[in-house]
Amino acid sequence: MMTSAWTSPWLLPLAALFPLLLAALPAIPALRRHQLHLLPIAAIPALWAGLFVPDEATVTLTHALMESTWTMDHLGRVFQLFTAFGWLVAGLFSISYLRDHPRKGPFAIPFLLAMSGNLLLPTAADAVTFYTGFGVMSFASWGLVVHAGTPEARRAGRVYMTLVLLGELMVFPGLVKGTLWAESSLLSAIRTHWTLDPDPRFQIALIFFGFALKAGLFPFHFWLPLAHPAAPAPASAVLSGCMIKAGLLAWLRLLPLGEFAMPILGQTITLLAGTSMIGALVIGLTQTHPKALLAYSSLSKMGMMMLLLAPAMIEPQLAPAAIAAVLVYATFHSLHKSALFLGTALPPSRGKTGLMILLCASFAGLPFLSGALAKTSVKTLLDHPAFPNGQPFAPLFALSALLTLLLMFRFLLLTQLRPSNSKPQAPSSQLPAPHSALSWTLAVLAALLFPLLAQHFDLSTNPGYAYRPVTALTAEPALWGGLLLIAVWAIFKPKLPFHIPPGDLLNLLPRISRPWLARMETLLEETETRLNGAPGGLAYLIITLLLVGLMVSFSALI
Amino acid sequence: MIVLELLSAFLICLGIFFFFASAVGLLRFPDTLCRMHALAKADNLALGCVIMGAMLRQTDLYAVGKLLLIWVVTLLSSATGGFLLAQRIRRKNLALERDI
Amino acid sequence: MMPPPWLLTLPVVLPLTFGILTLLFPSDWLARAGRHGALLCAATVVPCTRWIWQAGSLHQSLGGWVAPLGIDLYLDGMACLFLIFGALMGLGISFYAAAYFPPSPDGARTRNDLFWPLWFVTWGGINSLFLTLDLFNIYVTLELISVAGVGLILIAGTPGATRAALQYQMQALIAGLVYLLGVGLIYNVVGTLDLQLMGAELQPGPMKNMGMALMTSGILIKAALFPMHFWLPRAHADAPAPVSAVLSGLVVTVAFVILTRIWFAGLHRLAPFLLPRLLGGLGATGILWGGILALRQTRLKRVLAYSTVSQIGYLFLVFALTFHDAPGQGLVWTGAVYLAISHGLAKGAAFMAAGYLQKAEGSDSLQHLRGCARKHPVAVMVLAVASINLMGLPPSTGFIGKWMMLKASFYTQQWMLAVVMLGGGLLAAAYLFRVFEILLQPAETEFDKTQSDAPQTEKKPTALGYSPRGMLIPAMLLALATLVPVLFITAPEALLRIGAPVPFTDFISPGGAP
Amino acid sequence: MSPGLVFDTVLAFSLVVLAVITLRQRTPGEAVVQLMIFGLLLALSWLRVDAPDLALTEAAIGSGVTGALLLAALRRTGFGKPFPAPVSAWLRYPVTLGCAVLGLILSLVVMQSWHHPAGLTELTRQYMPETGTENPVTAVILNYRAYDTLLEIGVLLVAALSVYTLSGPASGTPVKPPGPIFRFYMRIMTPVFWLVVPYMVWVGGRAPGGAFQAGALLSGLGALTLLGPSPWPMRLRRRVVRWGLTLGFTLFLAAAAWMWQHGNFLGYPPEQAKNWILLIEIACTLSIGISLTVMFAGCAGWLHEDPKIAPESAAQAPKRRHP
Repeated sequence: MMTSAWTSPWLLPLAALFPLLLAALPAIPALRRHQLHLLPIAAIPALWAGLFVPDEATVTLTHALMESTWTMDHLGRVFQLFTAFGWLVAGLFSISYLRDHPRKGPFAIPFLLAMSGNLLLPTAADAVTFYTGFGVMSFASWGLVVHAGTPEARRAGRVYMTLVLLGELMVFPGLVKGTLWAESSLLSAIRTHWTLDPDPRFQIALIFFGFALKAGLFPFHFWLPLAHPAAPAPASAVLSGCMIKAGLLAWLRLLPLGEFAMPILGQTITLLAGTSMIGALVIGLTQTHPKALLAYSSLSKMGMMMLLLAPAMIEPQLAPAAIAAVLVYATFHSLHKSALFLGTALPPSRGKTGLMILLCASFAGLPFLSGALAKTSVKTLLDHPAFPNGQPFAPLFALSALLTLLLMFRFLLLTQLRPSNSKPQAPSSQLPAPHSALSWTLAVLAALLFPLLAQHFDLSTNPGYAYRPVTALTAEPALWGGLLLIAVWAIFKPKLPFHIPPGDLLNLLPRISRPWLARMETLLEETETRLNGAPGGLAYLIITLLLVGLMVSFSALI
Repeated sequence: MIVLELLSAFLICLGIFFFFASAVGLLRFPDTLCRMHALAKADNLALGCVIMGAMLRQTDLYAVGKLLLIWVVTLLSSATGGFLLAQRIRRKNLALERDI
Repeated sequence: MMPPPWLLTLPVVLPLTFGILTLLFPSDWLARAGRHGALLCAATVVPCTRWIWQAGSLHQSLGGWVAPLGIDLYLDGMACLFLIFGALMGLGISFYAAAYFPPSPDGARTRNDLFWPLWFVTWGGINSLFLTLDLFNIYVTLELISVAGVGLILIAGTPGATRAALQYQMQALIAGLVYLLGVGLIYNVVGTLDLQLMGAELQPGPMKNMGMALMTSGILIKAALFPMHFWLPRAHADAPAPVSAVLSGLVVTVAFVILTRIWFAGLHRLAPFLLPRLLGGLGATGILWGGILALRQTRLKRVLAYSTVSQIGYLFLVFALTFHDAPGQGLVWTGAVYLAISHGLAKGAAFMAAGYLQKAEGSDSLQHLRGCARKHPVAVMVLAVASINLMGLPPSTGFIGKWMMLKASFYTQQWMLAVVMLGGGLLAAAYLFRVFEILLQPAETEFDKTQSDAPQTEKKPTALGYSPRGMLIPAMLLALATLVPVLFITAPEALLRIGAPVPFTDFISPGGAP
Repeated sequence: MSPGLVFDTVLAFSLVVLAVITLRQRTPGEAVVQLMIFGLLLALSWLRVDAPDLALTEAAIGSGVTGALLLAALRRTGFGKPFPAPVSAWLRYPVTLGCAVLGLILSLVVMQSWHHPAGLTELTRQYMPETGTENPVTAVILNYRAYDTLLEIGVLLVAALSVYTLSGPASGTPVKPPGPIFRFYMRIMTPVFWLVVPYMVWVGGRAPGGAFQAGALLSGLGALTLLGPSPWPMRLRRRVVRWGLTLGFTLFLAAAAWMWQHGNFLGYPPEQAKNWILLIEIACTLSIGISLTVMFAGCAGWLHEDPKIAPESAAQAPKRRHP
């Protein structure tokens, strides 16, 4: 590619900041009516940059953010492309979806801000920029979660915010400590300098779990099933399709994968991710809200990706293969989830039902569709000669595939086959508005054409990766078992034995601590009121005595 | 000279005695009007004695004049102040109040 | 190159002059005079910055009497940076106040008119404090600022404000006297009031140490460090909004600047290692204490006032994190300066937005402000930008300051401080998001008038009596100013290094990037 | 034990006792009277350490003016009303103990390592010829450390303004017409004040005296006039009062800035220094006197600000009704 203004590395920061710039435009009254049209436009430069800026293109802004650095590499490109695409599609979709909504402004601005933050991530090469993007994205998407303003949305927002903050709290010191020892804030430097740190385990754990909150790892996952049903469909699409992958990107950039072995962390993650992968599917099956169901599916898939990374922590040799597999799976998942979430908001029609079935089949990994491709990449990793104990993993993945199939079936039941059950938050008109139709078609096309895209963008770095339809058909016990189960279900229509409300674990949280906390707060407030009077004077006297005593005794010692 | 010194010392001692007496009066007298009496004693008599004693020790006429001025001004102020206080007490009918 | 004789005194003289002029001008000129005066006063920073950029730090002796006998003003990078900060705040506050205080209908002077002279005198005093090196002069100027602060709070005219002003006055008196006692002891030993000359004599002694302890103790009340913060919430919350911005944004920062000066001029060499721990511990407690109490407030300005209590705590961590000859203390100090400046700007902007909401809605009770984001989106945006700073989130200057301090706490292995710093950020986020959740609530369905705990007036709107745009634009600009250094972070850092009181060495090896 | 030491000990002891007594009064009125006595004793102790300037200032401002201001303020709130909430015993004892310990440490430290200040006395003397004054205190106040004094004058101005902000529409009771004796007193004392005030200003160049003492005296005259048969200062135009208030500060500031042309802020050329100092002293005396008088009037509730001034809350825009 020739280097020109169109492929200049400066496009990387500019593309990420473009949505931020557009976010200021609704301040102009004339533009306020058309602010939704800004949403898809905002993602175009990033898509362009992902397509045309060459590898190794680097730009450093010396004065900004303590030497902000941006680099394009393969990993970044893949993330940049599916992220930008996800935002583009969701933006396009929202034009008609929110056209008659009274709260356009409160949607467009957080949407653009979150987009800007998310688009910063793939090409950000230093810790400060990365953390900035992550923070902007996380906090701005609070606005998306609470957009509906209902009590459920507010509760979801509170839970989301708590977890985001906890995540930031863990990530921040981890990054700072990393830069301390790397003597540079470049992510690559941090990644390679963990060994210099006398005790890196703690920081690595901080970084891992900090980003795991965003990615919805098992004990911290409950914000997702609360947030997705509450948020508008395009917001759910980007939350699940793009933003949830940010944690993944952070791990790939920061964790010393392939540098040294971290057996304890690796085993912990295996355990948690395994629980996440299977548990989310089980709970997801009991959901009645299609978007909550999809949220659990996302949780399961994120758990799966973590499960793919965990062996690489135990066995550094595996890292390249694991990363390649995760990359394929992440892209696949992003494209599908965007399309699925947007699909829930479309009014029912015959064409839509067909496409939805196709999409679900693909997502469930039925042969000859893009899901099969993603699944094969996982299998290739499991077959890797260095994989320590691949065999116990295989049944787990098979179980996951089976449950996914069931889950997708249930999703179809909830949305398409039994439309009375579905509660799409659709606009008043029954015909799909042109923007949503176009956007959804784009999303579905991209999801179904994933194999072509993967080939074009060189995702097949995994040497063992191949598209093997025949094996898929024959050697898939999960597939056949799943279809069998579906058939049984279709015939007997059993009632679900139980229903777990979204946000499972959160509902179990004990409320015993509440009165205790309240009492402590009251005590604190009483003390504060007292401090305002004479006891404040006493406090001051004590401090002065302490100061004087310390200083004078020190001088007497010398 | 000796006579002047002795006289001056005597006057100052006398003044101090009156100061003491008026202090005792200020503390012991029952109400404000009586206390005012004690105060006036201090201002007029005690201060007067002390100032006269001090005047006898001065060689500079200028300083004597200043001392005299101090006494005169104090007399004036104390008289006026006492009057105002008494007037206030009378107006407010507070003559029997035990404290200021 | 000779510096012009007015270089360091003009930033003091010009605000004082405008203080006099605004007292003498007729009432209907005041808003305009305030705005133009602010522009002129802020412009005095330009020659100072130019000078320091070209020729480095500068001493100027007042009256031609050199330091031990007379008073020295000293311009170094820190002073210059804080002067710029003061100029920004001054511009914002003046323009805001010009829109905030309604013009009196018939041109008669009102109590509000006294804002201008008091504010300009405060500004002059603050500039003087940034520049002075003289211990006694610090005392006089602190008194000037405090007395003016009392008058400024009283402008509100409510009984609550009067009580708050009285308390403010009492703490100022006590703090001033304790400080003065310390100055006296030090003067007896050292025989000079000049900070730098005093710092040159490093031998600890009972008298000198006692003096230092008393001076520190006096400044601690002024800075409202926990548990000496008790006067702050009322004073800052009950004052009119521009005054809250002055007190919370500028005046508290000044106390910190003075303590930094004294600290690095020699206190840190005289002090036992427990003293920085004590200050750091109090700061840490203050962070948590202020944060938790801010969570429980029912009025927006109270939340912001307690947030100030919390944020001051961060500044005092710098004393725990720098110790004599430790590497990286320059970095910590830079971080603290960034935090102080970003907090000042953000808190100023936040109080301005709160004042706007209070005016527009008739009360700053949170219950009352429920769902007002729809009506006043810009004010809420201002609050949001300021909140980014208060929480220490990227891309704000506060974030960079926190980053630097966190790094130092890791290096010096003061884990507790790191935990508290992070916990303080969490608390800040908690109390601010609580506010936003209330402001952003879509409909007033849950609005219950009986629950509102602030007095409400039930008059029909006739004329606004204030200019929304005039209030919100300065607030927005101040809030955005906190984000600007992030884009040009090398400039303030280079400025700070000029004549810095601390050595700038990096943690592990010299020359590494921060 | 020399008589001087005995006297000092008694003085120090009575200061402490008086302070405690002042603190233990039940009503503000009594406390103010005790405070004034305390101020007089304090002035005496300044005299004992050879600081007649400070003694004068302490007597005039610390005891006299402050007492008058407090008494005037009590006119509005009531002399005999007891203090609202007495401090409970469990607090009083630790506070007393803490103060005692602090005082003990302070006195131990001071007694142990006090040496005659290595201060600037020599330097002050050395440069006296260039200052244009013969009184070292005036030299320090208006020459070496004139910047501090400039700001102090600012403090007074600001304090007067603060009293202005405090004086709301609620005014105190009007002054009752004074009796013939008071009128007579006024007639005699007014010329005396007019004589003494300029003397104080003028003497400041050589001996204890100067703007602060003279200003305090002037405010005494002001207070008398306010109490007298024709309180003409109250009838002055507000603008005139404002000019008077700022006069000292303005002139001082202008003089300081004027010296920029000689190369130094506040650096009077030695040959003109005397004139400048005198000019500044006169202006400051007037302003100090006026501002203290204004405070007196304000504390007594006699400053009638425009009754139209409403407190902040009422000046706000009316609340709009929520739907």
